[in-house]
Amino acid sequence: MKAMSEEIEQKEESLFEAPPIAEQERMCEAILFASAEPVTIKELNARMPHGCDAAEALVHLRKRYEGRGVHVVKVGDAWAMRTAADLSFLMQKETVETRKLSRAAIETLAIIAYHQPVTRAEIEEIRGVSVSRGTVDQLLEMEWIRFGRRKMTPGRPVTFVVTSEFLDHFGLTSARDLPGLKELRAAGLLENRPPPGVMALGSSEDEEDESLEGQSELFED
Amino acid sequence: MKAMSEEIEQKEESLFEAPPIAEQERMCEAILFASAEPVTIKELNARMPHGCDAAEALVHLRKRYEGRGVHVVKVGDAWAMRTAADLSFLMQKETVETRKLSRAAIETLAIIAYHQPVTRAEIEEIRGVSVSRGTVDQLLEMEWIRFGRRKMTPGRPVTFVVTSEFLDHFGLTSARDLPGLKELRAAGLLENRPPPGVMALGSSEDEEDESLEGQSELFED
Amino acid sequence: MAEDLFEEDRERSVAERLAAEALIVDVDGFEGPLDLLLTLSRTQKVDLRKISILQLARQYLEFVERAKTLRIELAADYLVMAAWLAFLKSRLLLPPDPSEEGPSGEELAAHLAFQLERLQAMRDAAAKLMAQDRLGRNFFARGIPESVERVRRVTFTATLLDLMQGYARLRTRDEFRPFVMDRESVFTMEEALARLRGLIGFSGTWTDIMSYLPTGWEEDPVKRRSATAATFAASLELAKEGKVEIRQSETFAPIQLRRKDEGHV
Repeated sequence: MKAMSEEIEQKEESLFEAPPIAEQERMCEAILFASAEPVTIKELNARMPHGCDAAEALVHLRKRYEGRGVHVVKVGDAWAMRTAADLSFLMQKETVETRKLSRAAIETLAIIAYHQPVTRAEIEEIRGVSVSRGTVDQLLEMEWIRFGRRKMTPGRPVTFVVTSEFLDHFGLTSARDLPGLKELRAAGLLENRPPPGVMALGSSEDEEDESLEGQSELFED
Repeated sequence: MKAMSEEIEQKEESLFEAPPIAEQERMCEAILFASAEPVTIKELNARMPHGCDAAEALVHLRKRYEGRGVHVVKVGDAWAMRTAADLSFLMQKETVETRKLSRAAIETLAIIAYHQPVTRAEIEEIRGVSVSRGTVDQLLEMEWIRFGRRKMTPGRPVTFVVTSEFLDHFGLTSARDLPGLKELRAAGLLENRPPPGVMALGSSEDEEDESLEGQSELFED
Repeated sequence: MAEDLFEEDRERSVAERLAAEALIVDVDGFEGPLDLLLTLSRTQKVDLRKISILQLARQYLEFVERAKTLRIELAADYLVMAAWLAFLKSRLLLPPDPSEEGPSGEELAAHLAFQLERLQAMRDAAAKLMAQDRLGRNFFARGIPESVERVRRVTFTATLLDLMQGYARLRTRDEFRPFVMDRESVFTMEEALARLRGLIGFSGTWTDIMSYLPTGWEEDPVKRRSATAATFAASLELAKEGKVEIRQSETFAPIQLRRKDEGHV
């Protein structure tokens, strides 16, 4: 208790002077270490005394953990500590059996990840088959996808995007790190090419909803 | 997957040769980090490749974390990692919620502002109901009111006045800047009175249900 | 494209034909016509970009025909695709008609090839994605997360408008009253009834009901009217209950009442 009230005093003092960067690094370390979920820079700064610069402290911390059994990783705009993947063989005990996803769910997930933001009609156009409600529900429930902005096309359809939980699960810093993304884009396979003429294929009746813009929004910034 | 099978190979090799101590340290680090419970030396040794010496690796690991934001600690006869005790203050998140003052508090505050210095009895007379201790305490705590001089009347009751924090918050130079009834009416703040004489005869049975609160609700919007 | 048609036909081995046949039995296993087309395309053993759409169309139509002979019900979208591929096939085989509107057979074929390639690419990407190092399988989060204690601090606020409205509300409260009926000069029937019930026991003889008005209600006309009406209504109520008898000799004559005894008829 005494330590805590001292700390509060320190916190107030630090309105005027931030703790040294080594101390800030320790603080980031403690916060990230304690949390199973990624923590955003914003939250780090909010929890650390005023005047701290979590972003800078993280640069140091990340370097410190390079090559260690535990790494500091970036997940979207948040940071987390994760065990090194090469030590997974030690972790059988910790392994959690993940629910097996159906082929349809895996494909739908991949399409959302690579094409986001993407509408249901676009997913159906790519798969050539209608997307069952259960598939989308399952992915939403797992918090691997969420609703994105509506598309500015007739009918203003909702779009799907992947979440930071998705990135965390697959060890990705951002959706730009998806495997093979560059090659796919270079090959034009992430384009939403409208079919020539009016002939529609399979279930793509509502293809007039689809526009060329928006497809690669996520990857542009 | 490839990494995993390599590791398995390494595991088999290590029947004959233990990994270097630095590697063992990494392993201990990852296991202690990911484990949901403190881990005994025996269990560490069982999970690490044959020939490893968890006890020795822990000595190194412990030293590495000295003075860091996270410590390697002994819990009973097992080992765990914990955030440094002096950083426990970081393990709380402060959320600030802004709420509107209750009507009782606003009315009490208004009376103090318009009639200061004013006694509790006077406030009660104007409001027509007794003023709860909590309301006054809340306003005192917010530092919007403070005790004024005692009144030179029998019992010498304390009075309340508004503070400079109050004036700051409401952007007033002095309490005299508060608009008067006439101005309030001119500003349309008093216009919502029911037209006189529209008494509904049949509906008067429940008049005793109507309290002061109920009545003034009519004028709110 | 038309020239290599027969060549392709010749190239199809018996094994491939058998493979195509085997597909028929497994029609439920396909995720739509595009998936089926992609599977059929594998028999061509070429890069998807070099695939012969014409050959693929023929394979597909053959598949549909077989399904028909085996009396397998195909979902509508498979049949729509069949119709479309038949159309595409005719477009590809016939020399282009310059007067015809719309996209050429080659354009349509190219788009179908693109769709197949894109679907295949997504499948490969999905496989790569699932093979990534994954949380809870290859790398792990903190096993004993320390709970972050939430300290909630509430700050209260109000605006000048709230303050002024609050004050205005108080200061104008007395100026008017909400819808409350003024009841000072009203004698209710319930009151009259209660009063009569108490008095009726002593009324063995005919008495003017006006003598039952409560004291203090006889002078003021407003009060008198209310009390009279209430007392009269109450006496009717008592007559209905069989407690009293009422009589009036003529219109506007005094109304009299007396207790109804068991003996009276």
